[in-house]
Amino acid sequence: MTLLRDLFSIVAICAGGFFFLAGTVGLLRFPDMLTRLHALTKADNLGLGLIVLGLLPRVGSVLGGVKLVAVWALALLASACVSQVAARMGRLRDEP
Amino acid sequence: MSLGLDLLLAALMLGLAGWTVLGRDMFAAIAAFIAYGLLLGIVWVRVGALDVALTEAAVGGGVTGGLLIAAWARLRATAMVERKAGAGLAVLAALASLGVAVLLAAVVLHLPQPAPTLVPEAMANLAPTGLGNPVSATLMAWRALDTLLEKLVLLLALLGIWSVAPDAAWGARPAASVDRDGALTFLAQFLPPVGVVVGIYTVWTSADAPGGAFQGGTILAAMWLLAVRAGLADLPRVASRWLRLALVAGPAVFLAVGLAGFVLAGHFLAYPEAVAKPLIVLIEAPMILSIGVSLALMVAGPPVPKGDA
Amino acid sequence: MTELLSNTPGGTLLVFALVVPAAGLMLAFLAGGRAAMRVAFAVVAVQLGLSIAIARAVWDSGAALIYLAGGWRPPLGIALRADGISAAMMVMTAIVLAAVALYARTNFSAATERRADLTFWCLLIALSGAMNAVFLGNDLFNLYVALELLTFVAVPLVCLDGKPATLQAALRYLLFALIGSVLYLLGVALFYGAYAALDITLLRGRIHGEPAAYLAVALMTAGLLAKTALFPLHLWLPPAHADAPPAASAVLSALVVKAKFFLILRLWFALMPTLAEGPGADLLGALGAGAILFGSALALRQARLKLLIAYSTLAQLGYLFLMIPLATGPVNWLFWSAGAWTGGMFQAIAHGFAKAAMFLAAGLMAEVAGHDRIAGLAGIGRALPVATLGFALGGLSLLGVPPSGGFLAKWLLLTASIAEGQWWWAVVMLIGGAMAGGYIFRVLANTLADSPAPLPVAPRGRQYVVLALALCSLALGLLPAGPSALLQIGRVGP
Amino acid sequence: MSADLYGLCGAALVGIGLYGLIVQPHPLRKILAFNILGGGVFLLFGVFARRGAALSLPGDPVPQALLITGLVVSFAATALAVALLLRLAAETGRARLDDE
Repeated sequence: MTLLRDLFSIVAICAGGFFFLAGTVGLLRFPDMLTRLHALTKADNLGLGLIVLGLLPRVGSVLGGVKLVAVWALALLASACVSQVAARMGRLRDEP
Repeated sequence: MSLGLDLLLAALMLGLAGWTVLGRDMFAAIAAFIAYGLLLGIVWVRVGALDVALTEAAVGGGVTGGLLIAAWARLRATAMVERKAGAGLAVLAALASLGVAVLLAAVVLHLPQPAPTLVPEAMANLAPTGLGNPVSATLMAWRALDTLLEKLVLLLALLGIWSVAPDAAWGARPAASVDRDGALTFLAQFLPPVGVVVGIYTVWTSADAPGGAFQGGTILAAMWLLAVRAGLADLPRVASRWLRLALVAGPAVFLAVGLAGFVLAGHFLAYPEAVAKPLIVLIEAPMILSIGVSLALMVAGPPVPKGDA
Repeated sequence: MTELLSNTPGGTLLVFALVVPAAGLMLAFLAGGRAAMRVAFAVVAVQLGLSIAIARAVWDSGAALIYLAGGWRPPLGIALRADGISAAMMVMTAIVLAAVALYARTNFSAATERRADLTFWCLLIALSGAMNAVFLGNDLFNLYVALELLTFVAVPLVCLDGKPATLQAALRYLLFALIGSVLYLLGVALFYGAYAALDITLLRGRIHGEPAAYLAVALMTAGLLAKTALFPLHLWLPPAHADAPPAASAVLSALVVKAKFFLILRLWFALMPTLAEGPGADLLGALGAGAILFGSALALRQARLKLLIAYSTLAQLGYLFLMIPLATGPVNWLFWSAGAWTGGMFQAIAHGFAKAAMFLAAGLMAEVAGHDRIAGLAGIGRALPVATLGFALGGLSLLGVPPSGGFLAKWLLLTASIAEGQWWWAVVMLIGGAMAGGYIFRVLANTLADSPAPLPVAPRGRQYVVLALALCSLALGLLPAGPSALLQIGRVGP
Repeated sequence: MSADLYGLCGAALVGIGLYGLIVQPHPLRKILAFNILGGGVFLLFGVFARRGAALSLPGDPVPQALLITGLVVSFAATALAVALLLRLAAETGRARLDDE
């Protein structure tokens, strides 16, 4: 059981790390602002979600788990809103 | 494994610091500095300083980064010509800096083993403070005088920032750049209630766990600035009595409780053992408000004449 | 003599010397407008009384006063400590601040709240607290916070009038001050890392010549030198001091730089008393000598009065540093070492009074003449007879004419340097005195000249403030032996 | 072991910051360099706290508390420097420390 739980954590966290890496490569390699934002937010939100998922079975308390999920939810919310604002600012600058 | 992580963190920090100092583009330098602040936050966790990690994340990378980016945006309009320093000066500076770094490194590696520490004294004196977190006990009890003076530093810094305003602007509000974007409005409506809860929790929990008035106050300041940015809240006029009351409330209560210590516990800034914790909470409550308001206004900058706001 | 770190009778006074300005600052900021000025006057008056009470208590007990904040004993807690030199400097600070407040009433008292008014009065109150925090601190980190308080007071004072040149001077000053603070803090960190204590008295017992302690003191001294503007780290000082409003220049030149020098004394005599016998002390002395010659030479060449006074501050700071190589040796063993100690402190105090008087006089002269070009000051002596007399008396104290406090200071330093066989310092002091004579005489010759068109005679009120400060500087030389014995109380030696 | 590593890192950061403060002429750069230098000093403080770990504590709480105070003061200094710089730039159209 413990082995299964550890295996789940390892797989989920590694997958999360992979998405973060992919998002960062996208940020550096994609041609324009919108695609970069796309790579960054999509991949990073998924990556963070996977890491949180991987950590959940390892938290001792329910409150700890709720805090972890809240972290993910807040990150989702912030990145969605901020990338929206950033994209609009970028367009305003490019097409005056 | 963990040494590998520490090596990576240290190498990244040095690289980012080098970029901040030497990088050609100013904006990239600021971005590198913000990343440096975030990494430093992780390093604090690595060296077992969780309270510091929270402060660093809030202030070092966060508010300082925002402040510098805002400054960069305003300075872009001015001539940003960066002249290079002369080669002679650069060589001298390099030698001097290298010398200091090498001497420091040598001293750090030869400090006494086992390291001197105040942990035993701290643990022996923790009970009378009514707190479980020795960092909070240091700030609020053993070295409360430092903390009180630091609050005055904050007040003076804000007064100093206001004092560079043009004469005509006195009494008016700081400039607020408003961005009425739908998504931002939504964020500014949804997040502040959550942020206020988190901020107050950060202070409340600091009695026994990492956290504190400064970390909590920073979160409140961020929430306020977010609402201002979205056009949902106004910055106050610097002449406002309410504003000034909010700014001095924290240090004033701190000072009053400190003076009450003469009567209650026989010393300035001492708390009677039975009510130490309630008294510290009494100080911290207005302190979150004062810190949050001062930080937000320090980032907002000096007041501007009415027409320019 | 080892001191016990526990509360002494009268120690509570030390708390009030910090609490009164802290409460005053908050009250003035809250009330704003003219009320801020009234609060400032109340604070300045109370501080004058408190500092005299502290000096009396030190004198009566013959030992340092100590107060443990919160009752917590160092190394965990913070101790406040007032010895003879703290008490003397506190009294000088309180007198100068009171005089400056009286002088500034005319400039900063509009009926409705103005930017410069509120800032000035709040900063004046804060300065009183910050100076006392430096004089009373016995904990290296507490002193760091006090130093930062001073920085945040001094920088806005420099650019109080908001002109671009003063903003630039303030920014440059701030950057210098920040380098200084961060180097000081680095030294504090090293001390903690090596000894897990920050209290000066505790550390003195634990330091036995470890490299960490030497590096720490070197870094802290370098930082403080940048903040004191000792030659060759002086570049920020003249523009910062000369372009501020006269009341601000007076406190910056008379008080703020002294606080940093005071900390250097703490490091070199209270923290590591063996240092002053080593080559480092001679280096500091040499820098001081350089400052005397260089500052005086530049003061001679200035066309503007306030710049001349600012450069003379550079030179006079140099004399302070001469006391470091001279005041060595076991306390009370070599009488000339005690003499050099007294002389140095007399110099700090006499210069404080004299320089405040001169800057305030220069402010009045600029108000009457509309400028402060020395060549155009003819007729000022007639328009401002009392202030010109104050300026002249302050100047005489600077050049060390008997019976002024400056004379006593320089005489004591001179005898000590000859008695200890370090005659070269005496040569520098004599040359510096002659140069000071040159620049003071140049100003007086111009102000006393007849002007073609007589200037209006100015009201006397503020001129008497200038004269009173100059007389304080003068009276220091006439006092009986009491003060010099006060300065030795609580002094520690190797 | 890792405390020594971060100690060396802190020493190097002090060197980098000091170099930037002396060499970079632009005030905003100087402010950045001051913060790098401050970070190095704070890191050394943190390392000394870590070395003092004892009993059940991961580090000595006293230097950790000093660090928090130091961070606050350093932020206040940065904010004041930025305000001065922006006002100077608004008045003169330039952001320089020297006249020319």
